[in-house]
Amino acid sequence: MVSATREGQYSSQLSSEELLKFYWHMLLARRVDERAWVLHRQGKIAFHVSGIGHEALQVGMTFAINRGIDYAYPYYRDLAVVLALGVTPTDFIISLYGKEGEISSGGRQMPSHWSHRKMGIVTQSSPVATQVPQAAGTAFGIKYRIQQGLQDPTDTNQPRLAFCTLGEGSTSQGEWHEGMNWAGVHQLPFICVVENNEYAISVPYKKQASRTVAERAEAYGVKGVIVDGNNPLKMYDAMKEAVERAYAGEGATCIEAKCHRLVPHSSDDDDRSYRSAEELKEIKADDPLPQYRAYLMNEGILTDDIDSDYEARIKQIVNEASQAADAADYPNPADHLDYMHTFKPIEEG
Amino acid sequence: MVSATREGQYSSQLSSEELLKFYWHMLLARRVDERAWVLHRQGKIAFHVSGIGHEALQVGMTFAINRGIDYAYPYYRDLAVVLALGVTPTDFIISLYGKEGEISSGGRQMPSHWSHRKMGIVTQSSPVATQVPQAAGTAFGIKYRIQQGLQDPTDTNQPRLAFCTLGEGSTSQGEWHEGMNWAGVHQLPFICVVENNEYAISVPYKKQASRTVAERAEAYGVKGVIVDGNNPLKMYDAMKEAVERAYAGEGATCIEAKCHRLVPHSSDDDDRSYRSAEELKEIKADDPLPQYRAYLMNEGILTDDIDSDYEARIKQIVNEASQAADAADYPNPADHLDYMHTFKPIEEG
Amino acid sequence: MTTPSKVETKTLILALHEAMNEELARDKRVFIVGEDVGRRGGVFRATTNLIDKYGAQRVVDSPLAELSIVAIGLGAAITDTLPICEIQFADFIFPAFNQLLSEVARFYYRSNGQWHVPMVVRAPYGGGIGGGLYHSQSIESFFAHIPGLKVVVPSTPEDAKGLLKAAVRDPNPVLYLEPKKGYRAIKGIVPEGDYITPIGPANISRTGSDLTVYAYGMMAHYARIAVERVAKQDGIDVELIDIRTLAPLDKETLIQSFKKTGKALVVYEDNKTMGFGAEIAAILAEEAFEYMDAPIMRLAAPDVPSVPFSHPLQEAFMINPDKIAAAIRELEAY
Amino acid sequence: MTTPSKVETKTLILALHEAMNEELARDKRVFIVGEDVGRRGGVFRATTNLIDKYGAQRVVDSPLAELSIVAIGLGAAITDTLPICEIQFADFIFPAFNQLLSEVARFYYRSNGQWHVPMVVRAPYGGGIGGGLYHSQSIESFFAHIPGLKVVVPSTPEDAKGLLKAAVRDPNPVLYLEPKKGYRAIKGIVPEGDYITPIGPANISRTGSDLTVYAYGMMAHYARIAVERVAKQDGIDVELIDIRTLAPLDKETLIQSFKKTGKALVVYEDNKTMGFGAEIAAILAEEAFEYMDAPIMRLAAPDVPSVPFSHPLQEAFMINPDKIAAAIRELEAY
Ligand SMILES: Cc1ncc(C[n+]2csc(CCOP(=O)(O)OP(=O)(O)O)c2C)c(N)n1
Ligand SMILES: Cc1ncc(C[n+]2csc(CCOP(=O)(O)OP(=O)(O)O)c2C)c(N)n1
Ligand SMILES: [Mg+2]
Ligand SMILES: [Mg+2]
Repeated sequence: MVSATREGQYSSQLSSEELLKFYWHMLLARRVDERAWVLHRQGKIAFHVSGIGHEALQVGMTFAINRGIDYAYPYYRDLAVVLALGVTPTDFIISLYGKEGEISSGGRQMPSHWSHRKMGIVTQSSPVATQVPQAAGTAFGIKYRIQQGLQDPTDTNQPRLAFCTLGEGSTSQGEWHEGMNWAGVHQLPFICVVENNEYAISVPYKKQASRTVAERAEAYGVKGVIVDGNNPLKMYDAMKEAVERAYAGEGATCIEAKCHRLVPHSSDDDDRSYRSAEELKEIKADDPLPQYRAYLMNEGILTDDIDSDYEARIKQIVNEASQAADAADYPNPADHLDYMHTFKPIEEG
Repeated sequence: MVSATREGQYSSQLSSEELLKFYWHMLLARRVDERAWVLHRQGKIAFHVSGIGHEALQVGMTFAINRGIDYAYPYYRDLAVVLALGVTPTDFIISLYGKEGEISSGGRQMPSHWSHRKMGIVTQSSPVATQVPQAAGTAFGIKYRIQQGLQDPTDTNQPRLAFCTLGEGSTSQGEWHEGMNWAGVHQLPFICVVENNEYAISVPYKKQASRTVAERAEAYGVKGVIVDGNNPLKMYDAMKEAVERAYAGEGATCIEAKCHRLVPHSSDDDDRSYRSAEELKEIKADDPLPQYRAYLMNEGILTDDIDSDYEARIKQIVNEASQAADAADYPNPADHLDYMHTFKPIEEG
Repeated sequence: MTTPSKVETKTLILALHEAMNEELARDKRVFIVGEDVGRRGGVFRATTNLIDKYGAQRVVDSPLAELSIVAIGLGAAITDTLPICEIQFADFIFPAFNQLLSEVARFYYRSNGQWHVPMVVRAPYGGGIGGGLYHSQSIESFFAHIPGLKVVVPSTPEDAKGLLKAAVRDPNPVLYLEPKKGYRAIKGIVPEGDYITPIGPANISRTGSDLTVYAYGMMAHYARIAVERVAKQDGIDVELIDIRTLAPLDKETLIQSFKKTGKALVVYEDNKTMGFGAEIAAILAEEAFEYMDAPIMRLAAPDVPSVPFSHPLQEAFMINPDKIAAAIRELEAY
Repeated sequence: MTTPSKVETKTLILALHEAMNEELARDKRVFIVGEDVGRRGGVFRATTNLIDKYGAQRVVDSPLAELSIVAIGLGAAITDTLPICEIQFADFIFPAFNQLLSEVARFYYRSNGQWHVPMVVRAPYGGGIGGGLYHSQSIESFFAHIPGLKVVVPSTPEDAKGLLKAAVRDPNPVLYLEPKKGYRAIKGIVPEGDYITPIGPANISRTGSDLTVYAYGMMAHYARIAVERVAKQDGIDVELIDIRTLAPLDKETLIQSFKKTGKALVVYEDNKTMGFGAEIAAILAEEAFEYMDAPIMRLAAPDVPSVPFSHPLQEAFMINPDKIAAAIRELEAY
């Protein structure tokens, strides 16, 4: 079944199963995220930075790449991205606790500082925007390897692009400028997704910049696109197009995905100090999850039964993840001295 | 006398005397600069970074501001700017030698690292583009002072704008991005002049960026203008317009002034290793100085007599400057320990 | 300098807020610029309500870009305004490193005294708050190596207020580092009204004769706990120097104390190698060799990037009063 | 590691060129990126002609933007390429400070060993070439304080080649600092063909018994001149340690020598306060106290921003063989 609204778009080729998978992933991310808030209220964890409101664009974009192969530089709000790449809810909740087996950093980093080499997820830090020129560098590396005959460009088991995400506020950093400039000058297989939720913590976009992100992207020779980030299919389409361009060696794309941060910046924040009750009400009414649910119901793809089934299964997954994390041990204190340098020599080229 | 080509332009209001003053300053800068090369060939100085080829735009822009009052952040190639602001040829040649009385830094800095507080010239360093956000900050300070009633906006004895210059290659730095962004967000009384000579040392513009500087400026909400930097009057007009905008509180302007670097990057460079003989010949044929001379002759403003007189007077000035510098002492070695902190308290506000 | 009228117990962060509030009221040239300093009042609430009192022009929410926060402050400072730049976490000061090192610190020197820079850069620093690798760092040693910057680290609310006022009124650039773990944990008497704690002199927090402990910031606070404990439990009489100003350093006071006790323990929460304690040790070993009665001991963090997030790892990394007390006992026994 | 076949006298910069040329030839994954490294061959000519031999894809003229030179290198390094990033002057590395400190140095640690970063950042550093405040700086102490970076400084052409090859083949990030004053001034024997000088071990340049001089880079070169002079003129028998690798530091060798001589002179051309010599002094004062026969002496630059341009000011600022010899005599006389 193909929706009329998707005619001529990449998502028009998605099967019902795939559309449901998007829904599953949006719902999963939402419920896992909500659990994190609960754990925080219970005093079990000290910190959570949430992706609630960003799920549609995150799921849409992730399913457009060669998942687990292409390089991903996701930022802290990208819970739905990493879940779609293969991080498990248990992995995530363990990271909230900083417990033994924490996958990204062995508990060294705060939660939501992703890294998972096997899934192509490159290690992230906190200083915003540092990942932009790095991801451009990774794209440069890919292009270099292809040029040098070190990689077959048609081999789909090799990474063929690098993408990164960041918030719109973070585009004020010089790092963004320099990364975008390289991408434009070298026409790199690089995609920069800017999740524009209109706020950098408390500071609204108009205090951050005076043009759209997409306009600024164009000025680097990077294709700039503005997308309704509340619609996973529009996001998928935009991302797919960017992916095809990257694979074809046609250059870089910057997608400005408009969305809402439906929650405070993090568990340390109180957004009522800087957003009016009215504004908060308005954005809550524009939540992408019920909208996509309604769309699927309308299309006859999703039914109440399926939805209840998903909710039940996800609840169980989240409960089990939570229990597993509760039961896990803390790491050995001496672990923080490990992994300063690698002693494994570089393999012969 | 008003040239038809200047109709409706600010420069149409310039008198013949003023047009000749432009010529004087272009010629003066050229001859002083040429003397520096001679001193270098003679082994009297170790280093010179030259403005030859940039004089037209530099003189044009400088005469458009409130000279000596407005804040100037000139870069190393701006010999004609600082001469027009009141730095003397002797001052400059003393700085080539690093001798006693060096005005910018007491001999601490390499030549062409300008500073002269009385002339509104803010101290410059070598890392390129650092001056851009600083000049934006100075413009921010001006705006702040006016808003707070600390300064009367109509008082022409107070600085009412800050301008900076830099090369086009230097716009790749994150510093440029951040400075331009502030200028756009806060609509600052700020002007950024990019002297686009198409090369950053040996690297051509196409390896630096893939859009014009002016286009990139627009993306910050800063007015972007491209000007023929070989024409001092066009440059004057563009700058005058930017100055009026700044004074009127209408926001920031970025002027991309196209020009040629008619000499190697500096006395340490050899441009023949990266520019073809043909290209070097071509740009030499497009020297702004003879072109402006021809224009003035054509307009009947300049005569051979005046020209010879100028040449003779300038020759004498340059000779005297050179002799004064030759005769000057070197500074006291212990001087390098001075001026680490000021002990003069801030005056009451 | 007026004499303060009465005294009150306050947290470190309240003392900072009070200093900024009073300085904004005192001089229209003073303004604050940084991320979320306005409506949000700063992520640690150091600037709470100041925007309501002084307006959005004087309490400026900046774009998310540290390099320009510092450069805007620098550029504005030369127009006879008095900027206080806030870096949200000290960990995020590094994009501005070039502006601080190459520019802010050098305007005065490189212009041979023509351009001075009266600005303050505030930054919450230090570990122990579950901030992981990038919300915990001690950054002082990089900046103490930059001639031209003053570097100040208070450890009591009284000093916090007095030193911040001194920094605002200093005609030179001052990096003002705030031990954020102590924002609410450190309480003390704060004189009301206007007073200055001079930048420069170290503070002899406790006089003693057996050995000298050198510390600053949160470690000075922990050291106060530890020295009282060893005095009571072990009868060890420790002299405690709260360095307070790292640059320019009060070498005189540091050396004087060492000449008396002959034993030095330098405590810092930064990585050991090339942390600020290295300089203190080097000064003593060079200028007070003849008074040395024991190795100059450094108690500092291991040489791994920064404080890990996971609680047991964090605790293993961090210095605390127990570790300080143990080191004192070890040194005393030498 | 093959044994080199024959030896030749070359300048330091030729040795560096040779190392890069051979590494480019050896492994297609090696590429060079930096400002003017292509047609121009680098402003110091370290990469001359390499673009002709290996093409513009492997010798990449970058935009004028250091932050991204480093970040592009970092991002590329994880794709199994081996970038050599050139920073034109060490003075211009600071825009990339955040990438080096927060990113390059931490990828491996913060990912718990998942992502390693095999990259080299080369930077010419140091004074005495008329470069003024911004073409003369010694930057090593900032980076020696960053856990996760290796920091290497050769002082002979042989080491220059061997250490650069080692750096290219090291699976960890290496900051490779080149004493530019010595590019052409330092000449020496350079084994031909492939060899490695291991990163880590310090080099005992001269054995001696009266006192130990610690130095690196240009100062190691000057110290070699000075120690020969005092040996001949004053009969002082100096042990000279060329540190070569600042991080990880070969503490063993440093301490061993001190235990033998009991007197240490640490020479560095950086500002004295918090320069790298502070760490060496602190180590000796902490770990070899019982062997101390004299103050640990530091001979370093004054605490002003950097080397001034004007010749007499520059000479007053810089350390040279005369000043080292004088310091040796003073310490010996203690
Ligand atoms: C260099 C740096 N400065 C400051 C911060 C603190 N900080 C963390 S997130 C954030 C706001 C980010 O806003 P935006 O980029 O719009 O992303 P969003 O959180 O809205 O998704 C700030 C200021 C940081 N992490 N890094
Ligand atoms: C941060 C920094 N990196 C590198 C340099 C070395 N450098 C000096 S001038 C220059 C080229 C500048 O080119 P451009 O901005 O186009 O100005 P132009 O010299 O052509 O006028 C370079 C690379 C520097 N001064 N600062
Ligand atoms: Mg945002
Ligand atoms: Mg140029």
